[in-house]
Amino acid sequence: MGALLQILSYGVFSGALYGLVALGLSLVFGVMNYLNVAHGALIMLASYTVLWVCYYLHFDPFLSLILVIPTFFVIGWILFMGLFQRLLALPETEKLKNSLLISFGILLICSNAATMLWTADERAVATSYTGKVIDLLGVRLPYIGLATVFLAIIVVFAVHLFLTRTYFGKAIRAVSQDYEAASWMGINTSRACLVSFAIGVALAGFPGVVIALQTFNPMVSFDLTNKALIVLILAGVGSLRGVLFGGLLLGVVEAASVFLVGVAYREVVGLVLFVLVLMFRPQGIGGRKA
Amino acid sequence: MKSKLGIASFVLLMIFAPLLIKSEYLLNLLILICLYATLSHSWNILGGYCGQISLGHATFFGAGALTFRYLWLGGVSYYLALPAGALASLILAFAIGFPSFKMKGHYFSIGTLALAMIALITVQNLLPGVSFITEACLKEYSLLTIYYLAFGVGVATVAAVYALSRSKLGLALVSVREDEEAAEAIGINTFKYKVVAMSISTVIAGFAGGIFAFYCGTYYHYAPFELGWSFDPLLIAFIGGAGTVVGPVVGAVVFVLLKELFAASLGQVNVLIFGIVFIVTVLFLPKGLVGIAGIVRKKDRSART
Amino acid sequence: MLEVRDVDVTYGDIQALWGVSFSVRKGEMVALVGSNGAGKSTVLRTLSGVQKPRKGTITVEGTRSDTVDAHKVVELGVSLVPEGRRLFRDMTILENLELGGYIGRARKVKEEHLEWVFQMFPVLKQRISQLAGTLSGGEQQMLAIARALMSDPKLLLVDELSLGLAPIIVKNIYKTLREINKSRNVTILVVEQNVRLALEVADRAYVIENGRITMEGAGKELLASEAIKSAYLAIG
Amino acid sequence: MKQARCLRCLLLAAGIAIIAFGLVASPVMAAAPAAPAGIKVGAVVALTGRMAAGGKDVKAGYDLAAKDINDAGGVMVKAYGKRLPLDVMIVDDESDPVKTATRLDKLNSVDKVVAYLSGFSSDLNVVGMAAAEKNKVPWVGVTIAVEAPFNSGYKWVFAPFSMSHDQVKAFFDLLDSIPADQRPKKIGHLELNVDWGNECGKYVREMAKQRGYQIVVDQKYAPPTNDFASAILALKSAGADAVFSVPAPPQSLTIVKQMKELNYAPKVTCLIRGPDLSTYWENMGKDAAYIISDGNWDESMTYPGNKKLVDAYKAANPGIENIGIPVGAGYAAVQVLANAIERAGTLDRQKIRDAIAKTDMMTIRGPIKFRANGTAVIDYGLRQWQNGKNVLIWPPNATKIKVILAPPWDKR
Repeated sequence: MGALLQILSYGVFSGALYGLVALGLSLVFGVMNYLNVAHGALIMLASYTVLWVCYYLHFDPFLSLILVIPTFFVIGWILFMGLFQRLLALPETEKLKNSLLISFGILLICSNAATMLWTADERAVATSYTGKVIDLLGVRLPYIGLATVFLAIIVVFAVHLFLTRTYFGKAIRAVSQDYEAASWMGINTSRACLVSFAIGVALAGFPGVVIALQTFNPMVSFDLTNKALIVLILAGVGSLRGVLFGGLLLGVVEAASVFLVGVAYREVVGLVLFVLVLMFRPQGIGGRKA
Repeated sequence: MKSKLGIASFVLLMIFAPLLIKSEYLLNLLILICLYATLSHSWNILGGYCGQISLGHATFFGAGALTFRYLWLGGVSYYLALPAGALASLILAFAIGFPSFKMKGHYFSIGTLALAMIALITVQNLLPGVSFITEACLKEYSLLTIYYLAFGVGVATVAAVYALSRSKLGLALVSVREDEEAAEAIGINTFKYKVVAMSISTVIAGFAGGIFAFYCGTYYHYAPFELGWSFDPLLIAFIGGAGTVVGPVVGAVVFVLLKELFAASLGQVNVLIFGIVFIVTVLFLPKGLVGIAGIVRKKDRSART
Repeated sequence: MLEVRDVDVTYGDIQALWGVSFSVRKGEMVALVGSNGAGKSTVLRTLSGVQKPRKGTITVEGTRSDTVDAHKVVELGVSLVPEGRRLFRDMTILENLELGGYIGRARKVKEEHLEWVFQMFPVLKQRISQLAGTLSGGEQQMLAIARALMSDPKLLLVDELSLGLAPIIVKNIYKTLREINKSRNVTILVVEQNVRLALEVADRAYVIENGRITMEGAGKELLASEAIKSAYLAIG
Repeated sequence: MKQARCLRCLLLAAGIAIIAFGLVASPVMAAAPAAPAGIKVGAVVALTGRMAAGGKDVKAGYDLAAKDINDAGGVMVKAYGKRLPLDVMIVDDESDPVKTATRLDKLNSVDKVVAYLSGFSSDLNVVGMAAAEKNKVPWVGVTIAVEAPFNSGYKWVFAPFSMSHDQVKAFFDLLDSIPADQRPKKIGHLELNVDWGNECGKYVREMAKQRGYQIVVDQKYAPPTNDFASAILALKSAGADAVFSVPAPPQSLTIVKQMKELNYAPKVTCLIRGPDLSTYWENMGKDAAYIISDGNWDESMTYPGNKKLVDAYKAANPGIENIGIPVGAGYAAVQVLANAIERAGTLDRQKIRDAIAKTDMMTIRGPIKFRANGTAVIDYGLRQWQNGKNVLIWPPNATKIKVILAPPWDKR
């Protein structure tokens, strides 16, 4: 029983991370129907940035977010202006396909550039609280895992508040539902897309910190994008609260699968779940039918 | 008539090429060009013509390689093992490929990617070891044989795609690509055509996989299942021109030669350059490099009239 | 108030409007009528800024509106009630209204405007936090009008509001529009397929056929004309 | 028709380009001089891509060895009656096995090398070995840890490197050397499900039986695994006090982190891959302490010439604290090859191959002899992270430092 709870608790921690990983992707996909598969690469770059800030400025990794988030907001801004803006006018399917292809190119470039700049060596940020735990009735909960869960809840909640409580957030949602009607409201739609893309990229900073505290290398980009896609589908496209749910579901299912299929096929369980959902409930487990 | 002559002379030229160049290294490059052109065309039929962007072609490539390998190392002749690999690939398509059409549009893309990853992990788990070329098979191994096989399969593939592009079937595939709902509305059984495209595509991928397994003396069993074998044909098709007969061939030539030229002098930068070339192509050359020729010709024609 | 001069609009190779010119004076309620596909909605899309004319000019109170982005047109005081309502279905009534009053100057008077539209459409107030997608057709149309009014427009463009609604509801909505026109001095341009209805309420009307304005006159006058009767009113 | 014309033009252009490329390249091949200016040795090494870090180390080892040999006048080749310099040609394969094969073929057919040196990592080296066998070029390789290729009848491949058997044996020798009252008796084995991991697993089970250790946990895991909670809980509840595994580098971090989180501290933790990287301590902080890992070669080894190599490397790469294992291993491989060529007295590939097979010499990483299958009889070292330094603790004839048993986490 204790072992089961212990293992599931790790599932919750990685699930919260998966939720964070998918958040930016989901926002961008929901608002402008861009499938930004480069998101995993951006998270990987964020991890290196965290590493830098920690190494050179001796910041705590979580504190480094005050630099990392704005940096990635700017990166997102530049990427959108340079590459993605010109896709806005395309019809839906073209838009999706081209965004997928372009971001795929970015994924390749980023992971190879990172290998060039920092080698393929494994990296991690060591802190005084790495490995420290709270013992709760025999179940040991690592600080970093708990911090991940809190971070996920706070960030998802904050994004949710931003989208539902501010004028600009509502404008972004309006754009995601009806691009043209939004412009009739006086909303500068391309600007709303620009800002939400930049926010989506900035959100890569949060999982970036968690990954930096665990372990990473340039090739994690692909893995992270995969996880993000799985969560995106589990959550239901564009559902931000669903992202947290989908992430946790994936994390717990992966952890529990150890009992069912053994460690070797752990990753397969999540993927099979993903394919089944894609085939039978493409709107997501929680999503409504369009 | 003239064009037939041109193609015939090209084929003859390529048949005698190994005698002319007499370099194992260049023969290697030619084999790679044929291999990539074949694989890329396999992707092109499904992705370029039918509009179903598969990110899971490695699965079918791998299935072909795996089957070929087992038969060939088990003593079956390569010319029997090669079609057997293609058949295995087709069977796999029936098992997992067609159900994946339940997923539409981008769901199909990411769904096939997931399937490819499942296949990769499964093969890694079941066959963690290396597939060694045996001494007996090594005797049968000759670059020249492989070249003619690869070239033959490549020419057959291009010919098949050419025939397809001019057939009713090709038209139906394009209509599925352009607007699936509209195609359905005018009575095209889109599922049927997608299945046909997938079948042809996987058979060709299986052949390509067999050639890889023949060509690569020794490798890890999972090597042909690696995701690169899904991404490379897509990159090649888009750079050359997806949905065209010539595009993947041009793409493969550019892909292999550029990589060869850059790899020596530029190292890792060559992958960056490739990524940038790819993005630029997607953004500005929706028809790929072949599109440039098209634009030039169009301008040419309008200037004349 | 609104001056449309010699406007051509094309979609790709297809020309939809040919030298369209008309004007709406301050405080008027003007109807643009015509059959399906005559180009009515194209006129409104062009006026709202999402479609750019290939030729010609559009001015709102002396300011060119055809050269600015769609979202800037709203700031010139032009607001659209689009065909098919185009509500933000997954957002609440209140949020839809807030988005209607998105532009800077409208945000300052949000409360006052909310009170005004709720007074006009009390049913909206009762369902303030209900999702727009769950409303009935008539309620959705009311919400669409209310949303357009939230930006405090000088000119309200109304596209095909009768589509898919029961006649009695349409009549009531037109009555409300007329009131808005009179009491708040909002200039209104309605585009309508239901020619009789439109001509009955409007001060003046234009008839559009195959992308060209073919007739104009006072609403009552046109209603009486033989050409209109035979073409649109199916009498005789 | 139009398309057909386009097709024809492009195909023709492609064909001509390829042929032209061939014609340009062919004079290069024809220009092989009768009396060689140097001894051409080829290596295809991953200098870019995911294996690049290790590949650069291998290359550094080759380059330093060639420089030392050439500074001393080169290799004496009796057939020409003079010393010839060693010309090590290194080509990148982008960590892509297909390119490994093609570029080795190029080194063979265009450059006419007399022998191959290996690249980096088992994945790429197995491909290289088949190419060597096919082209009948002697292959001397390092950074290959699987024995299986050597048991498939290949005649041209030799690895002066220690493999799964040596690694497991060293682990048990190390355990045997611990005083009986402190010696771990219960072994936990986490088997990475790749060929190398499987081979190690086989030896772990065999040797544990022979030497009287009990295996209390024996679990397989796949290369992408990133959560070891269930395995560690199993180890903990079974009371395993020594752990052996050959994880991938990311896993070598995750396993130890989760051990700490789950408060499991076996006396001996031996993770053959991952902790040997110089970044391990940076990544883990003091949690890396007591972890035992690969010591195939170490800077502190006292064999002749090793200090010279270490000094030369440090002079060329100032600021580097830990030198990667492939540097030393690569250096030794060139030593073996040069020695064999000298004994062969000719540049004939067959004769060089036979000379390699008869190798019995001292290198910077100790004495080396080859078995009939091409694997080496060689000392295998283990290292342990002690006070922020990765120090050699095995074999006892190469180091004086002893293994330290890990205390529980709360006593660190």
